Amino acid sequence: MSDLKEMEEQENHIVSPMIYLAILGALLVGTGLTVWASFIDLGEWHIAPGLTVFWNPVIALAIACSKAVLVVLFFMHVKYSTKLTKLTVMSGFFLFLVLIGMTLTDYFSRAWGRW
Amino acid sequence: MSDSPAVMHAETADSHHEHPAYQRHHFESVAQQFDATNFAMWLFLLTEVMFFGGLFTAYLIMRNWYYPAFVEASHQLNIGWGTANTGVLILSSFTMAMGVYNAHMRRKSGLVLCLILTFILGLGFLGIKSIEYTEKYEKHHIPGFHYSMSSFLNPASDPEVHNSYPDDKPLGLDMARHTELYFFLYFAMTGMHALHMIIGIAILGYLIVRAQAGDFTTGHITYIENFGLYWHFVDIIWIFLFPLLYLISRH
Amino acid sequence: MNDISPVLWQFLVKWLTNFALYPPEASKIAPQMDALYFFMVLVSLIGLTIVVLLVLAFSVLYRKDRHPHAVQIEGSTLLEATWTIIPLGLFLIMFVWGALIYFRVYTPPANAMNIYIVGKQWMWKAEHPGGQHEINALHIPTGQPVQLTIISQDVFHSFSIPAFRVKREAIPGRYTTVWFEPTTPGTYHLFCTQYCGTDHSQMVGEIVVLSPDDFKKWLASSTSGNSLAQDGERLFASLQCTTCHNANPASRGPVLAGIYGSKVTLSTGEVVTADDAFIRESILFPSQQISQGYAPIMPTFQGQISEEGVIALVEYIKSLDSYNRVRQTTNTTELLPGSERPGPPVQTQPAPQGKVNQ
Amino acid sequence: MNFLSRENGLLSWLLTGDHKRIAILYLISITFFFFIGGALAGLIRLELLTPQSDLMASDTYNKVFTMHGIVMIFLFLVPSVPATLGNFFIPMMIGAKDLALPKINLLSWYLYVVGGILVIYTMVAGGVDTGWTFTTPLSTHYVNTNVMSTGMAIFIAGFSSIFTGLNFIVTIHKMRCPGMTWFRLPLFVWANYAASILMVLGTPVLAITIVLVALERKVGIGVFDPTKGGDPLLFQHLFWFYSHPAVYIMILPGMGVISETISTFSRKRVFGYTAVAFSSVAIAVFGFFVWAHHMFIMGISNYSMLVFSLLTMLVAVPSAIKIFNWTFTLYKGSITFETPMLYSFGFMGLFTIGGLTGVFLGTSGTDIHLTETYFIVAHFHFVMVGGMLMAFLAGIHFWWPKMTGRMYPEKISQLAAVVTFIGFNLTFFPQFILGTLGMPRRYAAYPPEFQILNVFSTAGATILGVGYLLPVIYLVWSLKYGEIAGNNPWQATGLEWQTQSPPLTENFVITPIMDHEAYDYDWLENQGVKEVASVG
Ligand code: HEA
Ligand code: HEA
Ligand code: HEC
Ligand code: CUA
Ligand SMILES: [Cu+2]
Repeated sequence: MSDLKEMEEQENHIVSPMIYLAILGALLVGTGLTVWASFIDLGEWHIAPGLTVFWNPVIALAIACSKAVLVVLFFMHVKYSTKLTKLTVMSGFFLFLVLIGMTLTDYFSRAWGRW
Repeated sequence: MSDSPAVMHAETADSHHEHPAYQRHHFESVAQQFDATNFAMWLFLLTEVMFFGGLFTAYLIMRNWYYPAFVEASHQLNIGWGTANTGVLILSSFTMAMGVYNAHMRRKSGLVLCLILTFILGLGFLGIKSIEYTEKYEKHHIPGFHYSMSSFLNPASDPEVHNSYPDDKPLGLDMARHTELYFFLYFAMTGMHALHMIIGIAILGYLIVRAQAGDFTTGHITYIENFGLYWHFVDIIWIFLFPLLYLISRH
Repeated sequence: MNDISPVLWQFLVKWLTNFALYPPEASKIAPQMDALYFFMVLVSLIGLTIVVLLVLAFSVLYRKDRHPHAVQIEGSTLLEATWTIIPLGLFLIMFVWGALIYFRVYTPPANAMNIYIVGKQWMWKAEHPGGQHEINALHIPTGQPVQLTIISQDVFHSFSIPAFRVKREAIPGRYTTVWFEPTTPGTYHLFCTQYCGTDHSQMVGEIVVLSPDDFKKWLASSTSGNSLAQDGERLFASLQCTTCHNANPASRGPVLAGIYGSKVTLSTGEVVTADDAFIRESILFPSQQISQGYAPIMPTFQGQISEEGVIALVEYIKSLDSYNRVRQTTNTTELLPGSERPGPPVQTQPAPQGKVNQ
Repeated sequence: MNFLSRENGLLSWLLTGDHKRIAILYLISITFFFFIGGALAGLIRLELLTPQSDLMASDTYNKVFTMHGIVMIFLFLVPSVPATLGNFFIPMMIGAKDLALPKINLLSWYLYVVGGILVIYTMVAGGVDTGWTFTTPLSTHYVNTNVMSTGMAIFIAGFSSIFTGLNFIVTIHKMRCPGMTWFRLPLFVWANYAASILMVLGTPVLAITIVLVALERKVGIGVFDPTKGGDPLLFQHLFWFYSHPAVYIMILPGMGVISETISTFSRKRVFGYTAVAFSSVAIAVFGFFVWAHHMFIMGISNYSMLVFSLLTMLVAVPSAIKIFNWTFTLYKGSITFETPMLYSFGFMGLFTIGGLTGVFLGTSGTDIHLTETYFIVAHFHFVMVGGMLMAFLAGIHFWWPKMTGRMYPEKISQLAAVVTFIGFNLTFFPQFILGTLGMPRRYAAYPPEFQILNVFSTAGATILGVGYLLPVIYLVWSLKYGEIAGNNPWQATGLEWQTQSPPLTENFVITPIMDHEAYDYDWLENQGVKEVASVG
């Protein structure tokens, strides 16, 4: 009830097929890009002894994230949704990161790669 | 009965004003109904995110520990099939989105067409997946069932893969054992994903029948919209699974 | 009195003899732990008393027949702040204090005497460096820091000595450590505190704390003839480690003498300390970390050696400062004071092993 | 005519979409499981009467405490307040006709029942002896009892709780009546809202963990198996990622009840309404960041220990805020001591003790000595039994007149509350001392010097059992013989009290309009009975 105004806004917004088409294109390009990127060695970045960032997985995940964001924003209409929906999506994403992040830091700080 | 004038007959409460047949009695308006179910769907997707979150955590840890094993085991996957499947799934997401659009525009035939396309693409995805699974089965790469490490102890014994990845060195026995963990996670993650696809396809079948009957092109788009969310979500999971499982970097 | 009720009498006698409300303090860390514990008890009692007194007082003062009309009060930011900040402050004190003790319990001093503990369903095995084996018992001297390197052969167990206020999980596939310095001779409980299956409650034993002299006597009387390192040496030979690890410059594997505690550069460029965990890993999962300059040819010995065997090998490799000193390894566990490095506070932290000439 | 009498016949109950009927179904089922769990607790206490394992062999004992933990946690305490009182009253408190998703609500009850049946099957088939925490690799490779059926039961019951939580969140967001702003919501709604967040976001992690355990048992390899390169600690991380938030799922709704009862029986608006509301949310949010405090000695890194211990301290503060706000709600009130109020006082004292001893465990240093001993057993029974169960009983008594239209007998129920309080302390206080002395938990046999305290504990459990049987008897009795309650016997302010007792199927005749703050006793006094009706 209290969200009534926002509600109506959302219902009336219809995304045009052209946008869908553009997103489709972007997603397919993104897919091609990851596959291509996986075949070349993008090198690595030594921050400190024992602490190295490999670019390949970073790039792969970055592309995957962008694709996911496109799907969420346009196919799933979050761009045009209420604040509540946006907040819901963000909180899910956030807690997902907490689960992974806090668990992994335990492993990191236990001497990575070994028991 | 009771002592308060607040008590009236339940029948009074039942006498509704006019509203569309699909509006459930406890909602005040169609908008409220749509909004509530839509929000519920999002919350459900949150639980799905956390559900897969556990798997991703496990995967990331094991991948970092047993990197060589994971790399060589991932070479067993066919990037061609994987890419094709990603394409198929993205396409199905697109047709689904178009389906929602058609429902909004109240175009029945467009909606049905889109749903059928989505249905077919979904089946196509599962078809390709089953080809891949069969291959794993034939090579004894299903963890726990006569698992064979020979492709990793001696890459040359597996000429198909060895030709594409001539740099793969034989793994030590202890490392080769950990390829089983990779396949365990591979089957757990893609299997869980495939399960979601199967459920999705089953629901799609039901939606197609109802769309055909014209149920969703009179303004009642809740089901289509919410199912779309689910379908896109399953797509997103695959968008992450694909690079993580198939495209582990090589050097 | 007996004629009142024998049962009651029994009960009272038992009560009086057994009624201890607090466990003995038998290690150096115990009084420190108890200081924190009593601080927390005190804070809790004060907090609880405040709450209970207020509730009782308000109940009496403002009960309906005395105070028929409630006075509506919205709240008070000042009060909210008070009861946010005061408990928070107290909790933070506990946190810091507790963390200090935690670090103390799990960071062994460099001169601690090392004893290996293997947990399995449902017994504890202790292995002294002198080769004394014990089951469900541990003999240790007073006045000497003792470090336990603990591992489990099957499921989680937990090595708990309430009188020392220490406890450490025995984890399958991984060394953990804990240390303590016993202060009072006596016999204390040893419990397995992590639920580990059917006979979890039978996985108990005795911690026997002896005076240093008695301990020496005990060591001498319970020797098995071979020190742990000597056991390891035999194993090293019978598993044919020597085919690759020998003093021959052309040998395929690195020379292991002096490796313990040193920094090893891996083929990935990472530098790690060769501690117990590293050596264990090298034997069971050699591919996990390949030393720079070597081919990954070492076979895995997983499934061929028991955890005790691995411990013996580790102990042997530790003792290899140079090949010829190995022969001098003897049965006693006495330590030479002073040693090299206090390592980083990781779980499996090496304590340098002394070798003793008798 | 009311929701009970509207339709008759078993089918009208089993196919109902009415949140109130589903709440009653839940109430009956969780009471059933509480007594199963209680009977198992009785067996535990009997066995522990003597130091030897003489009543049962140790494997039987292990099964008994495992089933006790599983039944009590997953089939009783998690659904207790939310699925019964929450289900019944949240829609009424916010002026809605029903929960947003009535079918999902019914589904959630059915899932619960399936889970329950699987647990009963497990018991009949010989039980399971992993402990309720399912520690790997014990549960995956070393026991061959019914881990699979238990896992399935918990998986399914977990989805039941996800659906309940999901339903609550949607309802609270989307179904509030006109004028019902967030800060006019009763605190019970806030508390359940916070608990629902935990249910929705935490439970799926438990579900996937169970799936991985099941796969590992079936396939023989998995990510938790140390001999194959997996990490048993990973299981701990994933399990406690759910199970720590779960303890707040268990306590938050109870805290909601206490806010209602304390306010009603001192006839005062809850002191610091916003602070109490936000502290619920704070507990829910921070509750997600502290899980590794169950693993302090299990080999997490020192760094993690610091982070998780610190965050544990932070999460304890909002509970303290609540306790103090309730205490000051009494200040200048006009207090009466009906049964719900007695239980609430019990809650405040016992939860404070339980919570403060939780801080002992969250402090890493003392946790080394106290973990895995009876100190923990005492800690969690103080918060769960002394806290939540007391709150549940407070709530049941408080809302009984609304749910059934009948009053419970006041004198005997006050007696029951006192008996419970005494029995509880006798049972569980000695366990703190036992724990400090070092008695490990999950022991079928223990050194003889611990016997005396154990005898106290067993004696207390008997008293406690009586304390819990009494309400069942007199509440059932009151269904037929209790006084007619009237619409608002406590003169409470919530919207649920402004309609008839028992309520109509659609709760209100006309959708109410909320035009005052929550707990506005002045508003209530200024309303004539007739005007109340026009709101209701
Ligand atoms: C309802 C359930 C519930 C609740 C609410 C809590 C609440 C808390 N719990 Fe508890 N806990 C359990 C159920 C619960 N717990 C269970 C079941 C286990 C065992 C699981 C198993 O292993 O089987 C457990 C185990 C457990 C452990 C693990 C012990 C171990 O395994 O080693 C820890 C460690 O940190 C802990 C801490 C806490 C803390 C800090 C709180 C805090 O939230 C408490 C906050 C409350 C207060 C602090 C009281 C109010 C404060 C005041 C009134 C202020 C007083 C004034 C001053 C200080 C001035 N709990
Ligand atoms: C909601 C949660 C909850 C509740 C309410 C209780 C209630 C009780 N619990 Fe339980 N308990 C747990 C949750 C709970 N427990 C958990 C999670 C564990 C850990 C399990 C594990 O380690 O894995 C545990 C473990 C546990 C132990 C430790 C076992 C061990 O570690 O070895 C003990 C020991 O005293 C105990 C006792 C009790 C008692 C006396 C009650 C009393 O409050 C119960 C009182 C109720 C009654 C007595 C029922 C009254 C009815 C009757 C008497 C009628 C009986 C009917 C028939 C016989 C037909 N519990
Ligand atoms: C086939 C030859 C071979 C055998 C047999 C062998 N090793 Fe090795 N070992 C190696 C090689 C080569 C390395 C260096 C590469 C590496 O780290 O894996 C090595 C490394 C090690 C290391 C790590 C030291 C370092 O500097 O990295 C230890 C410890 C070790 N071996 C112990 C043993 C023990 C104990 C046995 C017998 C049970 C054994 N090895 C048997 C070849 C062998
Ligand atoms: Cu070993 Cu319990
Ligand atoms: Cu916890």
